[in-house]
Amino acid sequence: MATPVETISPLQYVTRIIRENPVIPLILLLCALVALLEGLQPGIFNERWVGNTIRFAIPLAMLAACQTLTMLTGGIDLSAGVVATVSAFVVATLTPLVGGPAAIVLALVPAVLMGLVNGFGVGICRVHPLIMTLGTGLIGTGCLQVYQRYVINTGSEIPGFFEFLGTGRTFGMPNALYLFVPFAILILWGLRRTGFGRLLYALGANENATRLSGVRSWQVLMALYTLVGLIAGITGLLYVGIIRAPSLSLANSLMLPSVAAAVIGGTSIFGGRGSYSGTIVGALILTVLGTLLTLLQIPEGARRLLFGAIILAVTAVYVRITDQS
Amino acid sequence: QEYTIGVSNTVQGNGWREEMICAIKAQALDSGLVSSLNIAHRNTDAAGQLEDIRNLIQAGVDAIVVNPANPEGINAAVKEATDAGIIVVAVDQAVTEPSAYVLSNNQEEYGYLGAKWLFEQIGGEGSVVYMRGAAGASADDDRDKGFKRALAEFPGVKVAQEVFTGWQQDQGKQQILDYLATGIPFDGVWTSGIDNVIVDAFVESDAPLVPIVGADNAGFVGQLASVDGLVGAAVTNPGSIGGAGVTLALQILEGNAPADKTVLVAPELWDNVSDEGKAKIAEAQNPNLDPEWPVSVSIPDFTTYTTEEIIACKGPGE
Amino acid sequence: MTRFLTRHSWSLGLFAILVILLVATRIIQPNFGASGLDSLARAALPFAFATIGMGIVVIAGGIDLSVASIMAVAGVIAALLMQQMGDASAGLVVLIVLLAGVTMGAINGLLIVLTRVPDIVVTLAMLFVWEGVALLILNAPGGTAAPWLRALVVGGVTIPGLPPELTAWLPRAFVVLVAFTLIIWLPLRRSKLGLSIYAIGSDQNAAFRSGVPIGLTRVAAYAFAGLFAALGGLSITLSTGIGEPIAGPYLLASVAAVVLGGISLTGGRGGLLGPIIAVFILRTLRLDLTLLSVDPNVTTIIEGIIMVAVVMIGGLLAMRGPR
Amino acid sequence: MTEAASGRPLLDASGVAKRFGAVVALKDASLTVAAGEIVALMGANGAGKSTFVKILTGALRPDAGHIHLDGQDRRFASPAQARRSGIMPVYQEPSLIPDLDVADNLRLVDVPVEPFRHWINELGIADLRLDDPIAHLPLATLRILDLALTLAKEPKVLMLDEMTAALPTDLVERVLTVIRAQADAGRSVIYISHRFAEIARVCDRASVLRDGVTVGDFTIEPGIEEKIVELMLGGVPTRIEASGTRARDSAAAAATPRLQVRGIGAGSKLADVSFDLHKGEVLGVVALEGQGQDELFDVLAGFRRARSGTIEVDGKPASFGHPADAIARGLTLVPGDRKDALLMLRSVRENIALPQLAHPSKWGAIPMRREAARVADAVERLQIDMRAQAEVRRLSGGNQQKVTIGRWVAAGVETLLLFDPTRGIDVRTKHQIYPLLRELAGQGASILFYTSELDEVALACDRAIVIFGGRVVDVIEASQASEQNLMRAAYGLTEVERQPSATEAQP
Ligand SMILES: Nc1ncnc2c1ncn2[C@@H]1O[C@H](COP(=O)(O)OP(=O)(O)OP(=O)(O)O)[C@@H](O)[C@H]1O
Ligand SMILES: Nc1ncnc2c1ncn2[C@@H]1O[C@H](COP(=O)(O)OP(=O)(O)OP(=O)(O)O)[C@@H](O)[C@H]1O
Ligand SMILES: [Mg+2]
Ligand SMILES: [Mg+2]
Repeated sequence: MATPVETISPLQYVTRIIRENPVIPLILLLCALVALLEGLQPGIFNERWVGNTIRFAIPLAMLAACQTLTMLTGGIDLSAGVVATVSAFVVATLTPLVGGPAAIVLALVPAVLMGLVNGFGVGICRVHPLIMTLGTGLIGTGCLQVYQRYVINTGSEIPGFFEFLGTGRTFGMPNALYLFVPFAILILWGLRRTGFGRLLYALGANENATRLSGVRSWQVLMALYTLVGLIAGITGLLYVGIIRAPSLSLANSLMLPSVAAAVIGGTSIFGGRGSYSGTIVGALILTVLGTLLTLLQIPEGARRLLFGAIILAVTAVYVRITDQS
Repeated sequence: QEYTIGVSNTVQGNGWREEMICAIKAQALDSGLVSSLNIAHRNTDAAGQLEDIRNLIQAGVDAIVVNPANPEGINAAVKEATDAGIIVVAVDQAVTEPSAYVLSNNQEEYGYLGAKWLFEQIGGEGSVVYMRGAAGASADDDRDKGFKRALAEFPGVKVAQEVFTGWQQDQGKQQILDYLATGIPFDGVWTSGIDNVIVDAFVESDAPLVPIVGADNAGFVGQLASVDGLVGAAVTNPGSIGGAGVTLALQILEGNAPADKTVLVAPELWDNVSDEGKAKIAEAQNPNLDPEWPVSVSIPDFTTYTTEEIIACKGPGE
Repeated sequence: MTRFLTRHSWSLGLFAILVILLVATRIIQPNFGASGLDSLARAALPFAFATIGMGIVVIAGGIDLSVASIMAVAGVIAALLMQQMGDASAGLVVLIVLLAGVTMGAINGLLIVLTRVPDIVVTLAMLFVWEGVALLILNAPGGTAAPWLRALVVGGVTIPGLPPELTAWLPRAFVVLVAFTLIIWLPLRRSKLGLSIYAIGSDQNAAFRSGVPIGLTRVAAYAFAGLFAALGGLSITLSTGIGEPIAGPYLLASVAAVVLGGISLTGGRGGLLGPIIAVFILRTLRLDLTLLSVDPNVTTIIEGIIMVAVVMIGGLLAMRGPR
Repeated sequence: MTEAASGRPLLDASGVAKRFGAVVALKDASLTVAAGEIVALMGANGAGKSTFVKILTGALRPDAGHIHLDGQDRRFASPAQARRSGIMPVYQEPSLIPDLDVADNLRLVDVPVEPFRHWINELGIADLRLDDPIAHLPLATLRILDLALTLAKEPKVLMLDEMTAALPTDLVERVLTVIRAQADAGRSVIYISHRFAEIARVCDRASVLRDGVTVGDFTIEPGIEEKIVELMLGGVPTRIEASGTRARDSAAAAATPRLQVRGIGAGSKLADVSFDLHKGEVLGVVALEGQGQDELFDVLAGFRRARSGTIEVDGKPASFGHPADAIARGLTLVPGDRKDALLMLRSVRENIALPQLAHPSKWGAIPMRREAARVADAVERLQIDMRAQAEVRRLSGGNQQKVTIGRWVAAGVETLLLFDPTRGIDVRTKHQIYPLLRELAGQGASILFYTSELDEVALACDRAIVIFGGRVVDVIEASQASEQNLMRAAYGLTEVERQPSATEAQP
């Protein structure tokens, strides 16, 4: 029964547009970072660099999808990095033994399994996702260590398909886009236009209300964490295709950046708010930022300090303009 | 007489360390003198290693083989161990506690040897990309000293870019691709063991290859022999030093302590330019080995196990 | 009495587990005694301080992902200053380090309050920042620690006038831990600030309406976390004798201990007794697994499983209890 | 404007404005209160009353306006500051810290125990222990604690924002008595309630807020209500009348009841409740606070399991382990607290469509058109104000309530369990809700309707069961449901009459 404001100044108009499309300022920021990079290293903004940047942003964005999806429900998946690593290591070591297709399937089994365990803990035992996924991450690492002892002499080989996705290019752009574009469309569509996507937001916004509406949250959470495990597993396969060197800690270093990408992208860590499009831009921003800092000739300490400070500044500005508090 | 030997290691999940553990197990089994191994193997810091060593003291082991987190941080526990009559052998890196035996890869020499070869290779003139390990790690710091020493000998050589890979394959690859994309020319790459992904990056992005220095990891040694146009050198840094540590510990337990408490294992350099280096590389090929594992799976005069035994990675009682 | 029991049932349960583990240790290794307890307490010290710091912010409804990095900064400051200023001024160094810890924590808190960005995000960013600061101070392990300070946390307690057999089993490190915890936490908990910390964690809106200065309280909570993290960093430097710029594995361990110890991650609930017991449980567990010479990779799995299982069982118990 | 009897105003606010994003909550609000005076702040849902109180007490910052206290211009930065100046509110939501016990809550706000105890006794809470954690106390007790806490600090100006909304009648009486005494002792009170009876009893003046503007200020006198309501609503006729038609026919009563509840017991409060709910019937539930009605609704909605007893839906036994089970059998709950029912951050559409997506078979693509049509239909039927539809939290309380009901209307309601759905809702909205209930019943729905406002029984129900001490003590037809009758029953008096022997047996 209150009256909406009738007259709107141009500034307010712009503010409103930004508020309704929070990806715009992120894209602007990305452009600014690229411009800064080009200023520091003239000529770096070329097809090859763009391709590489996208290629490395894709696995980050995929792992950050795990964070976005779980964060929408107020959760988090700290095991995603380990899951990706496990899948990557398993596929590389099994391919020489059982061939590519079988190895891919076998590599995704532990990923789904860890997702199921996470879902069981979070959905049914009501363990806090932070602690649950931390625990499964530990268990996963331990199992991987045990596993690797049995495959020391099998050598390693990346299935051709993922090598194609990871290292090939089409018109200068990385082939990883063949996997990522459908994936991103599916996630974007799924979050907006499917019942499951809506329920993720609903659970994060108010679990009690969701229960009251007849939703069995454990079903949603089980499905969610299993799905997220699968996504992390696929990310691992793609990542090992890109890096072509399986290691026992391959994707672990993507873990914290994946959380950062989701957060920079405007997903609320408390749930109920966020979008995957923001996350994708967030992943690109982090990747460009990484390049920027790598190429700056400053001490390593200063580099990390700047990395943290910039993440914080971006998120703070973003929270201001989209008025999340 | 059968002994129990404790092991303490603070980095989990990289091929080099896994090889070290397997070498320890294989050597312990092969020696026939070890009844059981007590291994503390996890990611932790010096304080955590203090805990592990003290736990091993509690377990009453006869000797401890330790890969120290850093040369000074664990002295207290090492002293406690030697005071309790336990033989302590530090492998890979030295500890400054004088009661311990040291059987160490010479990290400073590692850095120096590769850098010197690289600078000579590019004719003492030009710029190189310097890809270090993990910031703040003492092995990285030692290698840096060696690198800087070589750099001082070649005034014509500049460091075009210094980066920390954190000993992570993905970091290293992304960093070199970024640098390649800048288009700034450079003449060589020194890596701290994140090497095969660097070669891959050159090949994938069709960049002209420059001389690359890496470690004797199976993947990189394979590339040295097979990648067209690659000029490079592998500096040995055997993970099997762990096995050598077991041998040394057993010798001491049996009463054959060496005269000098410190034994430095000098690194070798195998380049694919000289005939001698080529021969070494050809001999060292092992395509079946995990690409992160160093190919030098044994150390002459110290280890007695076979390649099959280290790959089986079985210790006494397993 | 029953109220007391139900209120502290989790801590009591944990204590029972600890006792069982210690008895088991004694059975596995009949020689386990004073020196074993001593090394256990020394190993637990940095973990316990990190856990206390984490516990305070979690009670306040936040989380501090930068504890381990703050510990690293405190450790390198301590090591560097003690090297430069000499053993005699080590006491002063301790004060400086603690002050630095409080400052770092307060900066974390201020940034959270001023930017209105969620705690977990701010401290994630500050994790990198403090890590960078540590590396800028010392780019490789180095520095020293004053021997007389190092001796403070080594060995058993000796009280003049009492026969040493009576007190020798009690590790000094444990006494230091208890002393600092009691001196700082007990008065804090009973003070209005302490209540306010619980209040903002329990229901921030209600706290605001009750007149609690939310921002100030949050900054204070983080400052205390910084203080305890600095104590943790200091204790690392004292035990290793040097400063290490790379953060140790204290972040995840402290989160795990806090949760195992019965502090709710949603804030407002729990005390510090449980988490400290949880730290000792985790340390004793590692000791036992080493004594049993369990395969090290399996050790990781066991630790993970125990952590998950305990929390799961806790979750199931909570569900079967009052709704 | 009538000047207060005791002269110079103690608190004087004028021209207060506040905007949340694009919505103007307050445009030009003003209020004066003198010492010894009780002023009612009135207004429809969303008029801005709560916002005004929050501004006056420093919980929100105004965009414009002046607040004078004792003639001095004041602007409070926080509730703590306002408190120090003697302005103390009891907000609409409980302000106690759930995880602390009562004693710690007192210490947190520096309230001495003795005066607090005094007020607690005065307000009629007998069995309170200081080491009870707040989270374990019922809502009504919390409201009283809030008030007692505030009184113990001896406020100059006391502000009560719908604090009686969740209170049973007996406690309301005590509250009114206490605040009248406060005023008589020279303190000022600002009192917000949607109930005219309360306002007529204790208030001296009423200030009326409409759409964020203060539109009138009256001395309370007989007959003024009409005028206030007119101003409040801007000219909507609102004589309180029984609305809708009773559609229950005797044939339906004879058939199998939609819901047959026998001997249900749960928790410590609900002992043994039995009743039948027929198709097309609105069955009222009347009870004082804490007589087991919460547990009854929880059991029926599948939120908790019964200890004893049976439930039959359409003649077939039912047992609910989860709300989903209840919904599958057509039982749907509108809880007492909107915050329990709504996704505050999400849109009206998502809130209304939520139950449609519950089952895993519906997790796939959403039929967008069909959903839009359904939602539009529900919005239309409930006349939900859709201006702030993008986020439900921006809707006013009344509209939020409509969304919680609209969800089940859109889903096709069979048996609706309404737990005090009109709590804190203005007259106009209430009078939209009653006919809607009758209409739904007319279309064959069954409605179980707990209300804390006794006059609603006559307005909306066919019959009412009265619960006391966890048992049904009376069943009253709508025609007999005068407030007096209901009240007597609710206090368990009728039961006493029926079982004289039981009372005599007691000393
Ligand atoms: N955070 C907010 N953002 C946007 N609009 C808001 C916000 N809070 C309140 N409003 C709007 O301001 C108006 C006044 O709200 P307020 O809650 O103060 O009304 P009220 O008088 O308390 O009504 P009720 O009796 O329903 O509680 C409403 O139209 C509401 O939609
Ligand atoms: N600190 C705050 N900052 C911003 N908005 C606030 C703050 N506190 C409350 N609000 C907003 O003020 C509005 C009024 O709150 P209130 O609880 O009175 O609403 P309500 O639920 O409509 O009340 P009612 O019970 O009368 O229906 C809400 O929309 C809420 O979002
Ligand atoms: Mg209100
Ligand atoms: Mg309101």
